[in-house]
Amino acid sequence: MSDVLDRPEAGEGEGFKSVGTRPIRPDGIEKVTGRAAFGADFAMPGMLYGRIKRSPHAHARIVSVDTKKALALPGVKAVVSGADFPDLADELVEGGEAASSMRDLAWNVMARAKALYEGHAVAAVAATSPAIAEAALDLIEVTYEPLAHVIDVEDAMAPDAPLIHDHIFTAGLDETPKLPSNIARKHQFVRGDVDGALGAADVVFEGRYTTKAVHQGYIEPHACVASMGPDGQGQIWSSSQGHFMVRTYCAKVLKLDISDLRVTPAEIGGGFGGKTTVYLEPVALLLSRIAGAPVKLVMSRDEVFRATGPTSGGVIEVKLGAKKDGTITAAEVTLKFQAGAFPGSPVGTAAMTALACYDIPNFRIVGWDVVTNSAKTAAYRAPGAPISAFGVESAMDELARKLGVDPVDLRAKNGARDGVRAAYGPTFQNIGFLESLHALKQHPNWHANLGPNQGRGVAVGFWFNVGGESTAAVHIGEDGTATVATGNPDIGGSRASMAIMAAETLGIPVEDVRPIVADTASIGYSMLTGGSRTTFATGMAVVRAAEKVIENLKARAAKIWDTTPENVEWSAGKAYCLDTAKGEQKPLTLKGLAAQSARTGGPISAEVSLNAQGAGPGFAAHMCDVEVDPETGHVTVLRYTATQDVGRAIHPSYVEGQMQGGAVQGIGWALNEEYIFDAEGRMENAGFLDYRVPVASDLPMIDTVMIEVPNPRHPYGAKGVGEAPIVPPLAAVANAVRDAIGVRIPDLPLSPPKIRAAIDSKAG
Amino acid sequence: MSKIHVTAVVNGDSAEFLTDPGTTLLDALRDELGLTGSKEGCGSGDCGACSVIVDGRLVCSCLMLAAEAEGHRIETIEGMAHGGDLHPLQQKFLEHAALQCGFCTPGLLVAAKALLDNNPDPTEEETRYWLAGNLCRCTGYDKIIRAVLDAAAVLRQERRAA
Amino acid sequence: MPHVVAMGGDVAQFTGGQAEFDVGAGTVAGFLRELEARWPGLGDYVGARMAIAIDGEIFQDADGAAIGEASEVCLIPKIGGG
Amino acid sequence: MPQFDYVAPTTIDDAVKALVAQPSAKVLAGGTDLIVQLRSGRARPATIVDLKRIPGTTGVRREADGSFTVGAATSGAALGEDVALVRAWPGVVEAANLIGSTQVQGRASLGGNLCNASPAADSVPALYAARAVCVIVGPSGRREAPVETIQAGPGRTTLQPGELVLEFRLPARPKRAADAYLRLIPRTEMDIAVVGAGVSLALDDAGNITEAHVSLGAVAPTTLLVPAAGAALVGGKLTDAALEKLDAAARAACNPIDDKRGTIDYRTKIAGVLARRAAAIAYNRAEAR
Repeated sequence: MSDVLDRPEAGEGEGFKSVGTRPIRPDGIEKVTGRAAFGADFAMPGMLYGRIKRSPHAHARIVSVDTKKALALPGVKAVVSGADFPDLADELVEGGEAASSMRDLAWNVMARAKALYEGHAVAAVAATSPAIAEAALDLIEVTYEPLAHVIDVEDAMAPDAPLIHDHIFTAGLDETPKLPSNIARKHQFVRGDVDGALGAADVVFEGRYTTKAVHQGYIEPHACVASMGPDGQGQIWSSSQGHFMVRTYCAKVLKLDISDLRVTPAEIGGGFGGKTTVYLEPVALLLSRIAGAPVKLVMSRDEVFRATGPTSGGVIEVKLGAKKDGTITAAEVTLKFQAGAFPGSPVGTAAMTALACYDIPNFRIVGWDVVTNSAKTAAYRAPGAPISAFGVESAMDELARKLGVDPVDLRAKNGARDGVRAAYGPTFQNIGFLESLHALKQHPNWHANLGPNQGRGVAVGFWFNVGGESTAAVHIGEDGTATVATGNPDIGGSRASMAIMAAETLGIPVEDVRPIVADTASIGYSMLTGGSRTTFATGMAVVRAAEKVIENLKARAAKIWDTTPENVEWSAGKAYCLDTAKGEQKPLTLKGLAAQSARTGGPISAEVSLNAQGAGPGFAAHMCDVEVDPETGHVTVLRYTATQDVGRAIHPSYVEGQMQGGAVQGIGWALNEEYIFDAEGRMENAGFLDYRVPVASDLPMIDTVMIEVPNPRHPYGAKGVGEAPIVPPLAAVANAVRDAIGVRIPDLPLSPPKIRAAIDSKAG
Repeated sequence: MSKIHVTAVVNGDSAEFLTDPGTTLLDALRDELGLTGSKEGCGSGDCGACSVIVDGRLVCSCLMLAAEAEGHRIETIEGMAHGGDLHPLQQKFLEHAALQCGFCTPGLLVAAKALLDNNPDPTEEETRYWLAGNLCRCTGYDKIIRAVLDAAAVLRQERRAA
Repeated sequence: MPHVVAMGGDVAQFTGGQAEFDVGAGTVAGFLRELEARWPGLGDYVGARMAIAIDGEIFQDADGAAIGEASEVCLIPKIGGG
Repeated sequence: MPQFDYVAPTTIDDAVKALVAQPSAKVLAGGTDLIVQLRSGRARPATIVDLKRIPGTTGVRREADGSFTVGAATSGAALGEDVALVRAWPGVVEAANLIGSTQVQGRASLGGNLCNASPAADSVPALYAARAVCVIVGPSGRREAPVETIQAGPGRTTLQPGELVLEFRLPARPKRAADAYLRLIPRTEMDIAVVGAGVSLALDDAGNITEAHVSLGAVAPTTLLVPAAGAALVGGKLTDAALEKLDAAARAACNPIDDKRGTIDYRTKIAGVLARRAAAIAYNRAEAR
């Protein structure tokens, strides 16, 4: 079942006609008939097929790469390795989900000097057929000098750990250390006197929790086609979360001019943050430039697991101090995150979100960003937040038990509300955290009875949501229908929300609006689809562009009525003449004005570029019921309830979809998903057989409750909704298992062997 | 390794193509016949994005050699709608917003059609187990299951009417 | 005077440990210039790497944003997302 | 994928000739294991011999004596549709129907599952418990062999060069007899068995167990037939005491490994649990007859 609280039905309340309705998505038919073209579906005449050779070692010096034999193979048109890529300075560039070092990015795209993880690209070929490219890979002779490797985050922090980079000197300390280490950065958020408050607390609970690296698990492997002519003009067709990001990063990695690159977005088969950077595109472009023909590169699932994503495995240490009455007076949180081969784990956002749901006067949050011999971590839905929330929300559950209070009441008593200064700095306004929490208790599932071996767990989560740069264009056709162009790939139905917001603003039926995703040469710059920003920020650009069109339409009507635009009112898709001197004038419809556009000044269109501020934060509260088979340790999820402050739901079905999808990714993270490495640091489960994402039969329906606390900074009150729902599930599931078996398992995933062992240890 | 000549019936039409022995049915459909609606998500039969129906049986086209298709009847996502008329499953997937990115959707639709062809009135549990071989990472399956059960009801009504 | 609180520990590297201070600027652009003048490198660093919360609301890359006489300015690491 | 020749003979003789002609040749039944191995390069045969065009390799025959002959390349889905087979050998069918997804069911076969020689193969423990016999053809003609003589170790069989498994024979069932198969996986579908257990029972009219066969998967280099576990059940009803003896005998037979799918300790414990549960299901099925 699915509920919406506090939302007037469409047409009521705010009087919306389109916002809050559930039209069929404009790109729907393409996608249910198999016509939609994803990354690997694109082909060009004369196209070559590329393959990438990857390091079998977790850490090795690359002594030599000999490509002669491969080049000699008939049908091979180009071979590249690290030496063929320009060396870059350590320059930070915006573009992806966060600023990245271009030197690190380029090194990740193609290894030089050292291979830093198993699966690290060391060379690539382009040939006239996939089979020849495959054969050529075996002919590339790479000589390695294997080095000691380290993957576990605490092992990597040890003074005697194998050093992965000799240029990393821990940042964020009061003074920069003299010696390099694998610890790239310390993040710290402090307020009040945490040690004093812990000392004075009536009750203190302390816990240590761990999570394993997990992959975003999008079903579409990375794929692209790149073509570069002798004139240095390049084109790329690829599936990513941001084609402008692809353009920026390719230009940097290959030292090209932005204007020489044109990137056309394919449909994207899932990303969840994992497609906010480049892996294949610069390689394909370089191969194409050398071969003089378009080159297609498509990853296998094995390559996706070994060489892309994942998010960090982490250690979360939590200490909570409270008064007998349940007031939490102090919190200390220490986070240690695997960054993978280069600095930049999401430990910073994990630290900032760790206590964001609560109002705690004294705290110290410390985060450590640690490089390891594993694939460079990429953003994964609310990067870092699920990991710190797993620790904090597990500890909150234990604290509630220690205090003997209801876990929802404990969270509500200490919960964030308007006017509370968040642990990461700003002061909350217009947030719906407490409403989301209370909605759990109002849900029928709260009253469902639990049988033997069954348990219930509750947890909450926070995500900032961001705004940022977006562009949108609205073009009115001669027949009065509208085209809306944006620069954001549609990863989960955003075309539908763009069409709804344009239709609502123009006052026309949503069916009269055709939204498209334009290439980098056809629309202004737009930050990528991520950070739960598209409906908020790009939606704002769409509304502003539609408003500009309306101003234009009013001017056209004024011309026709021979009056001033101030005397024209736009309402429900029609222009009304307010100039009484002109007598009774029939309103002019958009259709009518469009038909006369040539005579009133030419085509009617507007493009707006902006940098959206005022994104409203998202809060989610989840409740999970499980049954544990005490003999096998197998967990069955019986019921799952997700509530969330969603701002205003523009297309409620896709908001529910975000809540349900995020919850299920979190359930997989909690129960079965993990990167497993052998003693040599090679991934043992690089496929969907043994990297176990949830399947349909693992799950019940995911019940959702949308709490609508509109964001006053968005024309229709939208807040980001995509990320908050993956934050609570790890702890919600773990707390439910704890409730069912009577013993806490602090280490994810909660696989059957671990649970059986815990049950046995309890039995003694 | 000479090429093999294959004749099969694809979406009701006779189709002929030449294939290497090592080419999968999925690659032949996508590269030889231009039917790119079937997707490769894993290449090992673990994700179901390449699902097609062969002689009435649901299979992963990435786990079948193209040469094995000789003389068989193959149904892909491209054959599911009749001209402009969507199959009730396609219609219900749209109405229920049962897709987000849409990459797993063709395989899920083909698998769901195979279910309803065999079992016009499946329970939620039967539907979930039948579709367990079709991974979706976006939706959490909720809306997919609802769409399939709803489409089943529509098809039962159509049958009664006919 | 607007009061500044720096979160995350980065600013301390430039200010020699100082995490709270007052400024005179009335816009983000002027604020960044003032930081650069007082602690060379900090203005550029904040401009490139940090978000600025003015009276509770986060601004990223918003040089034009106004800072009131009594505003609280909070410096926080830039936020991305998945 | 590596290069190879593909042949689809229509007679047993041609199939055997093709296998003899090319020692590295591999037999293709449902292909759900073989094609994955070809793609990953783990298998690099010069020739693939597709069995499915040979009469008798697919389909289920009920013989006059009540026994069944099952073509080695018959898909799991086809087995599930054979009402008589499902009634006589519910455990064998449910085991075959646990191999992979619905899609895999459309192709995966008993012959492929046995000859792939994975210790975790789902259908093999059920075939062991059922005392199934393979019909093998090869250069030296046709022979029959108990199914438990085929697996030699992970990925290895005792089949001689040029030999292939053509079909399986499942014996006729006494009036009150039934079998069952259970496996443990972390999810509810799509995983390789961490442990599997097959049990086949026959009862007298009083409900005493007169015959019992127990087999285990994924707890040793090959599937195990565990006579001691069967013996633990014979002679009386399915009492708690008998189940305890069964549990202990099953655990005693285990020689598993620690790997990404399970630990030695866990696999051993679960072998006992699943043996008990499968025995209970088989007993209830038999009693209901």
